Amino acid sequence: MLNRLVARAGIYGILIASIAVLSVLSPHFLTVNNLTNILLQVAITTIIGVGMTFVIMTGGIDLSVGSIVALSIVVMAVVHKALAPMDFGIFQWLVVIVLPMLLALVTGTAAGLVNGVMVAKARVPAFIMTLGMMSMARGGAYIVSDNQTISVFPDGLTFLGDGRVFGVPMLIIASLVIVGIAAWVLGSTIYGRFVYALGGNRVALRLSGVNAARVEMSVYGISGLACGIASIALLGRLNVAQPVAGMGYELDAIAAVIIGGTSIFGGEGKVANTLLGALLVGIIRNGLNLLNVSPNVQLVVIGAIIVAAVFYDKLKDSARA
Amino acid sequence: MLNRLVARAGIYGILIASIAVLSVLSPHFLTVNNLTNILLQVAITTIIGVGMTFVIMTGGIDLSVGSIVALSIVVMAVVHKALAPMDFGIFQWLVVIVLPMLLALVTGTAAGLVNGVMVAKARVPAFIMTLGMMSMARGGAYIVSDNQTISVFPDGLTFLGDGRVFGVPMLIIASLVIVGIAAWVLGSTIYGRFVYALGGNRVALRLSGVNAARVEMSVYGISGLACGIASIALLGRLNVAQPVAGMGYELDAIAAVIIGGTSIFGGEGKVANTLLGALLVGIIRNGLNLLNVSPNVQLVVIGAIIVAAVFYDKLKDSARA
Amino acid sequence: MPVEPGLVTRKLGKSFPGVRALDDFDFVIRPGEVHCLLGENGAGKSTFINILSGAFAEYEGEIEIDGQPVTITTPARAKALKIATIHQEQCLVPAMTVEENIHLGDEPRRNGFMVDKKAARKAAQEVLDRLGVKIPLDARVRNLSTAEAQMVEIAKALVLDARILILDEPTASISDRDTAELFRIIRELKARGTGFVYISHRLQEIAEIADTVTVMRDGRKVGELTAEEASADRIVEMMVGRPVGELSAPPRNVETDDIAMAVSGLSGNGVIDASFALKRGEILGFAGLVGAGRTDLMKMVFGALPVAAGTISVDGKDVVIDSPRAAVRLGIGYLSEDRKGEGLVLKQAIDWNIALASLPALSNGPVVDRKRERAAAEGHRKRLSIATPSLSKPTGQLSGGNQQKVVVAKWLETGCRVLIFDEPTRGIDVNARAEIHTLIRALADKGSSIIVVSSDLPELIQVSDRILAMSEGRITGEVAVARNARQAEVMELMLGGTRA
Amino acid sequence: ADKPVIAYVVKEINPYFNVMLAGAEAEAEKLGVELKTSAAASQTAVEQQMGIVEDFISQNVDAIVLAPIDSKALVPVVARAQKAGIAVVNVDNRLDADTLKAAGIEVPYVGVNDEVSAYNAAKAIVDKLGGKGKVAILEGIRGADNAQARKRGAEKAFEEAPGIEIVASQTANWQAEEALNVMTNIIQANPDIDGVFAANDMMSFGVIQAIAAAGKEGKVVIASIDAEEQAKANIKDGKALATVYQNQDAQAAKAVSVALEMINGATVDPDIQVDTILLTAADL
Ligand SMILES: Nc1ncnc2c1ncn2[C@@H]1O[C@H](COP(=O)(O)OP(=O)(O)OP(=O)(O)O)[C@@H](O)[C@H]1O
Ligand SMILES: Nc1ncnc2c1ncn2[C@@H]1O[C@H](COP(=O)(O)OP(=O)(O)OP(=O)(O)O)[C@@H](O)[C@H]1O
Ligand SMILES: [Mg+2]
Ligand SMILES: [Mg+2]
Repeated sequence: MLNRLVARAGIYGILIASIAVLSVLSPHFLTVNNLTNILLQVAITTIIGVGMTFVIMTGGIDLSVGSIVALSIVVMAVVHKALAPMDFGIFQWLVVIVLPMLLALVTGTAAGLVNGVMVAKARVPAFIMTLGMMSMARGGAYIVSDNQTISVFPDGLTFLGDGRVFGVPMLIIASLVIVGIAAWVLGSTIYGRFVYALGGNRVALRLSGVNAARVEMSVYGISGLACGIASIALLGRLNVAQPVAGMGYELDAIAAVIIGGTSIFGGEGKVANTLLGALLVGIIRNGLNLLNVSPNVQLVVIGAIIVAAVFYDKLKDSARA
Repeated sequence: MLNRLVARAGIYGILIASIAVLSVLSPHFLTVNNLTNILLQVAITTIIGVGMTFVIMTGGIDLSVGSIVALSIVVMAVVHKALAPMDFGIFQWLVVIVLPMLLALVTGTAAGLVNGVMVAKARVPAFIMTLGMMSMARGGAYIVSDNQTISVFPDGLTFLGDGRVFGVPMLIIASLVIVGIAAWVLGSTIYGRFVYALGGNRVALRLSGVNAARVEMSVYGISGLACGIASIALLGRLNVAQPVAGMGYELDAIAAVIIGGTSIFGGEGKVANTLLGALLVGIIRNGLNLLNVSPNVQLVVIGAIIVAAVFYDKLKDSARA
Repeated sequence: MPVEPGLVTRKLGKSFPGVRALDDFDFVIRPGEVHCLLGENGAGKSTFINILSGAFAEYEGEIEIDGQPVTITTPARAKALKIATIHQEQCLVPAMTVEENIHLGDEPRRNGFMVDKKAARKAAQEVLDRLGVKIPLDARVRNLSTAEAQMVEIAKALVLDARILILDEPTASISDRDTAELFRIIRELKARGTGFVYISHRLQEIAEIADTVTVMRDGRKVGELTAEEASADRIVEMMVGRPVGELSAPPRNVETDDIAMAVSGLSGNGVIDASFALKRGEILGFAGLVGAGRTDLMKMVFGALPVAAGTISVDGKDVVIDSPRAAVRLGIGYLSEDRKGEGLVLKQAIDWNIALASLPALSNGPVVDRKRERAAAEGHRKRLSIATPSLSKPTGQLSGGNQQKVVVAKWLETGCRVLIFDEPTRGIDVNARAEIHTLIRALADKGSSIIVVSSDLPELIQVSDRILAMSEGRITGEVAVARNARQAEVMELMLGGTRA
Repeated sequence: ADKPVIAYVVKEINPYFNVMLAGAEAEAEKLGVELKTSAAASQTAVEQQMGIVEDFISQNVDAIVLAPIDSKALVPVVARAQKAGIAVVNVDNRLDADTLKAAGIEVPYVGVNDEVSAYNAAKAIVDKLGGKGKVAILEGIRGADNAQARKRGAEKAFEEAPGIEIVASQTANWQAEEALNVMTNIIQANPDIDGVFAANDMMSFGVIQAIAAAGKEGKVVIASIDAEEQAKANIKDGKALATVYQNQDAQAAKAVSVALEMINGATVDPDIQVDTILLTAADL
């Protein structure tokens, strides 16, 4: 009965359900403060998940996101630390704050495009290319940072991750805006249609006179850009830059995308649901912490809930049919 | 020129090439002793890779292998430690040595079949189901072992991982035999045909009057069984059983499969090449250690070589065409 | 010398490993003319049009348009030259909607990079109306029947309003009524000066629509005829390379009441209360328009689609068929109308595919017997004249018609006692088609019972002993004594009229 | 009256932190406070650990004892906790002084000095080898604070002895199996290796297997850190030379009692060092 209801509602239903249950179980759960925390905790996964959605939509995958975040964050930090002591007069702010951020974005996008070129042009399977990049970018991060944790940054650099606008954390706003933009691109632009078509039937797209390779290349660039943004956010949130940053992000992001209902084989999906996917995992983790469930049991419960969630989401489809 | 040559030879060529290079760079590389070490170091990845090949062949994926290894190994260890003190007379050996091993196999296979049922019957995407199992089995391993490292086991239990037959490490023999059997099953049996067909065109298989769901289920069972075997080997190799065992195995195994040329989308591939894929990575790692290359640089080099290898392997196809 | 208007190709050539698919090929597409291209399966027709549509990056020879030399190495280039193509293998994105598919590649734009959804819907609806098909714009293509998808394919080509329109077997899987609509539009466009390349294996269509006919064999041009000269026999002779006798076989009469399979009150998937009995050794034809429900009915009988109500009995015993496996075990086989999506594993070899449904019979215990497999496949290759250098070639590299032959072979190999053929000769050349008809009859004579679903009425009338017509999910009536059944009679039933 | 609530957050669940949590629970029992424990999924999940602390802040527990995965990254959230009026005690991995200063907060620290522990373990090797020989270092996850501290300590001890040569320094990411493979390869390149410092016990298990497999039992001196039961057993059996007992249960007990004092408004010693104990066969 409840099943059927949840089933029809799909991922939304499961979100509501778990929120309801947790509110009952823990008095601390349904507080503005706590909900803000959750949104903060999932923001970075969401941002990376958005880029990942583009990639998976085309039938690809990007395992290198975590390492690219690490590479971007240390590049940004090292450059900042190198420039900060110098004096650039009125350009000070521009050179010391804006430039490093731009470099983070450039680094991320560049690494992503390398993935893209190798996958789209050299036809290296996405899994291998991004696995290789995962290793290379991580090594790069260690080398650039000389294995050191770099820390304490001025407000300008940390604003995205740590700042607030009218009391609302900037990071939450940013992640929602990014989801919005992505949804618009995929839903309303011609490029968006090409992304869907690429995943749905590459040959058809090509024979329709579209440069499929270029589209494929671009989605990895987008994923890399998302990593660049995420690295800026992470630097703000932690106020440190570490070469070990972002380990395991790939699984979190991919999970968010697929829990959100995007097919791993490409061609279908909604970027907005990626946000829900990330939220679901975040809410469960948060709830289990509030309930002080033993870490061991937490692992079991989280695993079970992720599976159950996707299972119910499938029920919905059959319920519709 | 060399490119073209390597290209035609594909993965084999790359193996030969890297062996040649490393033999020149390090006097220690091309010694029976060292080559034995390499085979030992890749044996477990190979065994798991064989199971993974079945899964990927059907277009699926199994992220839970590492955790299943951990669960199996601690189950085996805990049961052994519990029974060892007791006296079972002439059955002592059977109960204290054989039973725990069987339980490891049963645990692995059971966990795999759970994956299989949920993927094949409940239609939960393989990525999510096995991601969930990755978390659940890991939690289970912590719980069963109470987070403790369990250690020192009798020769009987460690034979597979540590024993030798006529001077040849048992584990090497075992891994090669397993590859052989798998190659025969996939290459010559009806079941093998069904596995390929499932990955190639599920509907066509179903409309040919085959119970596709059962085939799909079985491959995850096989992957789980492989993990069970791997756990026995690992226990022998380390002579300790830890709940943290097997972390990251999934990437190693999948990489071996895909470097071996199996398509991540299923339907084509050769299990023998999975061995080569595992070997390639193992050889590079070993070589870089011998040369005492800085771990940071190692990451970059390994990543680059994996990509290059697969890229050249692709060239071969086009070279043929 | 005066430049020829339209598109001219000179010494066009293309090779694939082991095959010279196209060789020294000259062809002319004149404005306002329908130029039919005929040839046996594997003759090189699709290869030729693939070159014109930019599907190949490399080819030999020259192409001229209005005297200007051009090179067409990408689909985009072809489009720029206003050449539109309907490919033989459906080129739609299953997960996307009808509207999205129709516009894929040149969506109506709004301020640069956005899709003008209003305009897109309007344009798509217009073209569908022009074709007189009722398919919801938001329906996902994967939920359409093969025939409906084919109509979308046609619509997709029409929106481009190209100056040269290439149709590779557009009618292979659509009903006569849709074909009529298509021809009406072709004539319309002809009048406006569009030039056509038209490929089909249905000779009666040629007579109807062709202005010029070019016949090819083994990648080479055999000859060019005017519509007048192009009599069926002449064409077939040129295609095959030798005179071919009368194709239609003598009527057969099934003098038995021995029922092989009986279906009663079957409902579900849009099929309503379908009942029919299939006699042993009978060939039962099913006629119907697009979406009449024939495929869905057959899929239910075969256990591939869930059944809402109704019973099935085989050899008089009631049976439960809840999966294709159950059906095959009862000796029922079903050849899908969608060879690519439901019939073949394209990456795998030809013999591999032929054996897929009969492996237990071709194996010793669990081990497949390669020799027997080979032998079996070799037999079918000869009988169905499957054109390929080797049986170990990936099936995906075969020409469309030869792929279809492989699926047919696969089901012949099973030796099922009840065989359901859904559009069995889709895309198969006249000669092979006759061959398959003969095979079907031979099977029936040996006591197998056969159902043939076809949207090609003459074919049905030729091959069946009895024809059932379906309309909107219901069986609307039956026409006995196949050979002298009048087309009009069946048509009437297909359109929904019932008769006692 | 409801007991004060203390949250105890460690890096990850493993034998080492298990002992620590046990110590914490025992002390909590004794002092009659409610203890809530939690851990991140892995030694690199900085963000997740931040989330855990944030979650405890929203539960407004009375005090948080934190073993930070990263010495700098956790400072902001600690500051947030203090702003929320929660007493915070830093245990195990010391929060970075400059970062704390920059954040304008002070946090009492209870713990041990990893660099010293590593120095002592490595020193034991040097002494055993009589100040000359070839040694290797197996590092933890690169970039992790304690991994670097332990590496520094070991290098210090080795470099002090002119006769000692570090022939290889590789990472096995704290893992036993990786240690087995890496060590096997190192022995391959340096058959005459005399000593190995493994940054944690778990890696020493792999090292021991590698040495056994190379048929060099007893020919190579091994020292590590953490004093896991199995490590002690290995020392007893002469498979290893020494390990360092980080006294983590004592650290935990101390941290909990300090937390309670803070809750009760007492001022506490900002830097409480707990001694580590080098364990050799003699001590067991
Ligand atoms: N991609 C390919 N790779 C290899 N061989 C191919 C490929 N495409 C076509 N061929 C071969 O080229 C020849 C001509 O194929 P083509 O598809 O042009 O025939 P066709 O005239 O269209 O036949 P049909 O009437 O069955 O569609 C056939 O022998 C086919 O096997
Ligand atoms: N896979 C499917 N999912 C949803 N609806 C379908 C599917 N296949 C067919 N239909 C719908 O069911 C109705 C019957 O389709 P069916 O294919 O049985 O018709 P048909 O008589 O075989 O005609 P044709 O096969 O020539 O299209 C059609 O309206 C079609 O749109
Ligand atoms: Mg063709
Ligand atoms: Mg049909």
